[in-house]
Amino acid sequence: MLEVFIFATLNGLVTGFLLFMLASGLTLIFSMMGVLNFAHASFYMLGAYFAYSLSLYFGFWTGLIFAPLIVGTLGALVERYGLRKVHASGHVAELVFTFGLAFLIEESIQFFWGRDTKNYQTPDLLDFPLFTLFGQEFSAYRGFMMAISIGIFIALYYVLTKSRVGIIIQAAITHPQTVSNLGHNVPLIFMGVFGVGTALAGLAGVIAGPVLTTFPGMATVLGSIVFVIVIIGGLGSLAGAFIASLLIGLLQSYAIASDVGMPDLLSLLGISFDRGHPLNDLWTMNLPQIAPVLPYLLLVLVLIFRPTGLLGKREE
Amino acid sequence: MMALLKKSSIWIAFLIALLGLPLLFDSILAISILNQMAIAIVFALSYNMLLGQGGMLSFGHAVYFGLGGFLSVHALMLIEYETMVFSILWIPLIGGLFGLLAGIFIGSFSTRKAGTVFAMISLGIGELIAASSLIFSSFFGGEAGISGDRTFGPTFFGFDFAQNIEIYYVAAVWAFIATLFMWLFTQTPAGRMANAVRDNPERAEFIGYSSRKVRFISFCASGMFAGIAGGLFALNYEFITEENLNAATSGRVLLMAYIGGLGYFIGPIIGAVVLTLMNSLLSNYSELWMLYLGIMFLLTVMFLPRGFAGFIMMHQLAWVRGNMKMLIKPYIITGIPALLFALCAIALIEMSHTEDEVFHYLGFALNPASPVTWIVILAIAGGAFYAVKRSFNQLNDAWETANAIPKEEES
Amino acid sequence: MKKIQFFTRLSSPLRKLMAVTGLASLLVLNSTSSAQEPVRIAFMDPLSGTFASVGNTGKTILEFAVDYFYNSKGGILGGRMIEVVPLDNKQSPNETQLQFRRAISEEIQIIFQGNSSAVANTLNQTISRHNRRNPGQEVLQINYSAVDPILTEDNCSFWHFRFDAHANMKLNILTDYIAADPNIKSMYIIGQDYSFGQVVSDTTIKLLNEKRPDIEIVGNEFHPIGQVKDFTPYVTKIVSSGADAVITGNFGADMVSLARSIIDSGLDIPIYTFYAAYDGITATLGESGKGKIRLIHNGVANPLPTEERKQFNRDFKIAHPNNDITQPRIVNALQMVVKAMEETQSTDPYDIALALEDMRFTTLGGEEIWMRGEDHQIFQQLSISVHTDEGVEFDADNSGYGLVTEYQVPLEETIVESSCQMRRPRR
Amino acid sequence: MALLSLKDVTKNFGITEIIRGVSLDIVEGEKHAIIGPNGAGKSTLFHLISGRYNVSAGSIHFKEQQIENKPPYEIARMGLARSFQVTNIFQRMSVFENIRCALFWSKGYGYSFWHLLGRQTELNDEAMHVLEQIGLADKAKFPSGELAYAEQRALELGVAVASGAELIMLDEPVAGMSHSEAENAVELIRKITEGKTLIMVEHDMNIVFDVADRISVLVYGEIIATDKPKNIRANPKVQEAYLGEAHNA
Repeated sequence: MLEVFIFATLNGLVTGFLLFMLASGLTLIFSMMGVLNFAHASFYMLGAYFAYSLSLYFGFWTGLIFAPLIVGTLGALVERYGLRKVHASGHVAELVFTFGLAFLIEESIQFFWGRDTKNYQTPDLLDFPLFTLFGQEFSAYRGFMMAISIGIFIALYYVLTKSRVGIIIQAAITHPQTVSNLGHNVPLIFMGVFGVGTALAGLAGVIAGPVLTTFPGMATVLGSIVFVIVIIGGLGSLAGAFIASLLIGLLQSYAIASDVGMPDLLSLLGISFDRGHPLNDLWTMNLPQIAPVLPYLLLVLVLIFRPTGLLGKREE
Repeated sequence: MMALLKKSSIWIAFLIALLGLPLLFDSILAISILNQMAIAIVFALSYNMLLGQGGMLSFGHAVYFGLGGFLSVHALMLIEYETMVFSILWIPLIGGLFGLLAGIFIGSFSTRKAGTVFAMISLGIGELIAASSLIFSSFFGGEAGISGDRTFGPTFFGFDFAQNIEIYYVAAVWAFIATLFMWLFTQTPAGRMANAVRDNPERAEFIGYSSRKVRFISFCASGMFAGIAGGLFALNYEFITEENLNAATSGRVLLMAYIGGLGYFIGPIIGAVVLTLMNSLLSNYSELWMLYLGIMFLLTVMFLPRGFAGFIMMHQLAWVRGNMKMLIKPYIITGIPALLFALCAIALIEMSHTEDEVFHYLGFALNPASPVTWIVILAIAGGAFYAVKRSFNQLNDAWETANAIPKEEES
Repeated sequence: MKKIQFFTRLSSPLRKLMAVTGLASLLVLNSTSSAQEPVRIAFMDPLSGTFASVGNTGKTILEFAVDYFYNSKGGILGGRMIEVVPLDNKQSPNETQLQFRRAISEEIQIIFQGNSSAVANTLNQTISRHNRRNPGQEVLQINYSAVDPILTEDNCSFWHFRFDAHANMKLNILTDYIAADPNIKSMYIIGQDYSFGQVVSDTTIKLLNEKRPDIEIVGNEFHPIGQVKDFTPYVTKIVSSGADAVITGNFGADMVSLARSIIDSGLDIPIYTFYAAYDGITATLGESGKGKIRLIHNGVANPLPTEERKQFNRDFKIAHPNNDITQPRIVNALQMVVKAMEETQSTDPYDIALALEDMRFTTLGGEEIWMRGEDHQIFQQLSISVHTDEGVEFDADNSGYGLVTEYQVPLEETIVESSCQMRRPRR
Repeated sequence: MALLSLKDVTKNFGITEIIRGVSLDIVEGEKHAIIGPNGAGKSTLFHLISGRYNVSAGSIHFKEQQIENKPPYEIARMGLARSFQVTNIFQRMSVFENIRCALFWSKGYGYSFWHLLGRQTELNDEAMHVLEQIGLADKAKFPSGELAYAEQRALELGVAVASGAELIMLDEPVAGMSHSEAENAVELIRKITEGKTLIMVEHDMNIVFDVADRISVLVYGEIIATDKPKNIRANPKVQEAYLGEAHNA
């Protein structure tokens, strides 16, 4: 059981850190601009595809550096020429815009790259097991993913707390009105944050592509989970997003690793049902089966009992 | 009497249109599309009750549609096995009832707040119910769904509802009734307070209304009408699957209502009609139709923020002033090159995608391999773009003149 | 009153518009008019959306085969061309219903469909209902790939023919193969949480219990379809269970992700699958999957048995360099349907159905296959092939890797009983 | 007997005490003004009475019923109406609808979804009557969000008084208006609050002394004096704390 636990923790952390790379950008965008960016995970997918194409010609490392830059530029352009125009029509319009954008990005990817899964491979340099524990390998690439994510976290933390720009952004997250009153160039900040946020998502895509499979559905798989994280973490709180990312990563990982379910609970209580019982599906449900919906359950519970999220500083 | 007739003339026209359309478009496909439209209209209107009138952005509205549909199919099965015997005409009522029950249950905790909190709860609930529908397969039938047969109930004046056209008339009548009631709802104190709470929930409390309760009432009513739409779906297709309550369906209804125009009662109707048509017809012509749909959608959000209905209503002023004819010519002058540009763009996209040697487009055979084709189409597109750009200012001027306040009205 | 076919003639105003804009000068006018009305068959599968790559490949194969065997040789039934009408059902039961109505609206009476048993079941029910209510306008379902046994068992229909071996037939052979391997002492079953995944799980457990009671089922896992980001947590459980082999019914991205996670974890055990090839999967698995991934399928893989079959593959590759013959059973189905039409000189589904019953047919690969009349299930040899790059004449995804057959079972041994009680229409 | 009675009302946000033990009785029919320097807590006091904020301690009675910490809608239903310092109307609805909505509860419609508004002649006439009173009858169909500022303020007043509440609380009703607009507004206030109890917060001393029967002076969360206008003017404490300052400014 111990090895299952250790690996479940490692896997949970890898997923959690990856989710944080997406959630950090989304929190920044969401808190500052009030835009629920539905297309955020699509930028993640774009990152994977650009990196794949770059890796075919220049190798993995070039993709690692340039794909996020391309994605970030695209993001900034989308903000400048799309979102800003829609901004005047209100939040629902912005949201519907990103909704359509997500749809369009997915279709465009199918148009340019085709619909089948892409053979985007981990670099040879990292193609070895980092360590072997109880007969199971932990690949160096996963270690690398974790290192990059933690690096990003530290860098983000440093920039946001120590630099001037960071302090303005911090202020803009919690008090967006005040900052614009102070005479800062808010549109430029928005464009920058949107660009950086999408670039982070792109970077997440670059490093996740080889292990999580590069295919046109990869955005959909992650899309709403990232939302859930931002909301659970609480508006305006990067720390909240960080905690929520790890929480959800670990929660799902442990749920899959566990083997408990209703049958265990029932037998513990000494109750039994035969297979013909109308609620048989309920009595045979187990935790791994419902692992993917746990984040949503958590979301609903958090919102009912603590509408500001775990570390949220403000509502709406 | 005349006043009443005048007031209800638009409703009579609506009913005549609903019942008359199958006489005009009588192919099997057309009936199928009309059926979809009737369902989509009710569903989109019910969504507008939430978002357009009540200010509640929901990402999980399909839940009520789907639950209504599932219960309706179960009701069909009960009729089939003669556990209960009643005419299938009442099936949408069952859908509505369960939509209402689901609305009461979920609304009891989700309507406390509007805005992001509400939106996110609706997203979470939607995902939870969609996922549980796959887990509880004895009720929801897993990914294949459940199916019934609508012909086993008592016949209605000799009709057994085997044919889709018969069901269309059932759906049309129900769609009419539901639309009428949804409109009437907007004319009641509860409906008006829903608008008030949308605009300013705080102030609503100071004139004696609990915002939460106002939202709750709209929410339940909206769930009920979504359930009726689900019941109509069940009658039409005689089956229902998990797809009908998942996020994609919720997203589609949001698009319909939004593209049509949230601020107007007729908006979602337009949205439902347009999207259903596009969904059914575009896919006939190109496998890239989803790409076009995405582009069109983004353009709509960017340039017609109040939807199609908003675009039409924009002309109200010019119409009232009798200046519409001033706009016709500029519209044509800008419209034709714009259309040409769009057609060229489509040609280029299709040509870069096709693997065929000859690409048939609008009755022409194009050669995608030849640079000449590309250059010519690009040139036409460029010319068209230039023409649009040049004529756009004239259009703008014409618009200004048409809407300008005449001298004597200025005070 | 003039009947308005508005919905199908939408393009004519546009056509006129193009004509007046002067484009006509440089373009050749299109002329596809033929003397006789074509025989129209629908190909209904996902052509857009997540699952589109499989559907589009199938469409390409069908269209190529139609051209290769018939249209280029003067058509069928004395000069009638075959026209393939693609209908995009997005692999959704809902959309299937809509597309079915489109098909009957265009008076199409033969529908090829393969992907997803849920869709096949919906279509089967819809067709039965439609045929019962509209005598004289019947529609025939040519199922080339949906393998839920129920389609030729409890839910069998006179109007449905299956040209692929169903899951239980395949599992019967696969478990024979596993049972013959003394190294396998324990087995891990993992699959998508839906009907096919459950069939694979239930049947595997049942058959292995009969054939090798000593093999321990150390895991029986279902995961939600298309929602798993990362399969590593599942693989952790496989590793810790100490399984000697894995069996899975996964397809698409779920298949690739699972296989790669297993291989990445350093686990060197065989993975038995149904759908782990083509459409990018073979290329993605590449070197790492070599010798580990095995597939059960009907017909043959490398080496292809006859020169005709090889030539067909080569010609296909020339016409469609980026596609592969992933499902030769589409070709078999087409050939058998056409044979039935020629035999009866009719395109009426009822006549075709009668002629198809108990038809024996020699495929391009030289094997004889049999459509059983009692349940409309095809029987042909089944193969187990391995993912490798050695001895691969026809690779997949242009990757150099492909399938090489390791084990074959002749038609007679694949026959299983059916519980089908078919309701036959009266004419 | 006091219509509204505050007893030792206290409100703190975190550790900051904004209202520090306010006691005040408002007699039925009086016109009462609350004045005080910026940040004295006038608006907070309004929010406490009308139910927007919960009190930290103390009690508020309206018509001899305890109302502190009740939700705003329950207080409003008892006959206490208020306006806001920042215009707070239903922006996307027409002027007429704004007034009509304000009338619903007092006319007994509640949450009804079975009354068709087109047929409620009495209600509609009443709404038109209010519109005439506030001088917006000719703009009845106008979207309220597009009214001029002074008109919006008038509508704000209209929404507050439409329900026929016995106690009306106006938070800086003439703030931001030009001199002539303010004069009109004062006339309007006089007209529509006739025979009712009024509490208002206002900065313009001329208006306060013109309208009010009694004045309370709130400084740093405490009422330092409540008296007739002329006594307040003469009160040295008030002069020191507030008026002098204001006059010098």
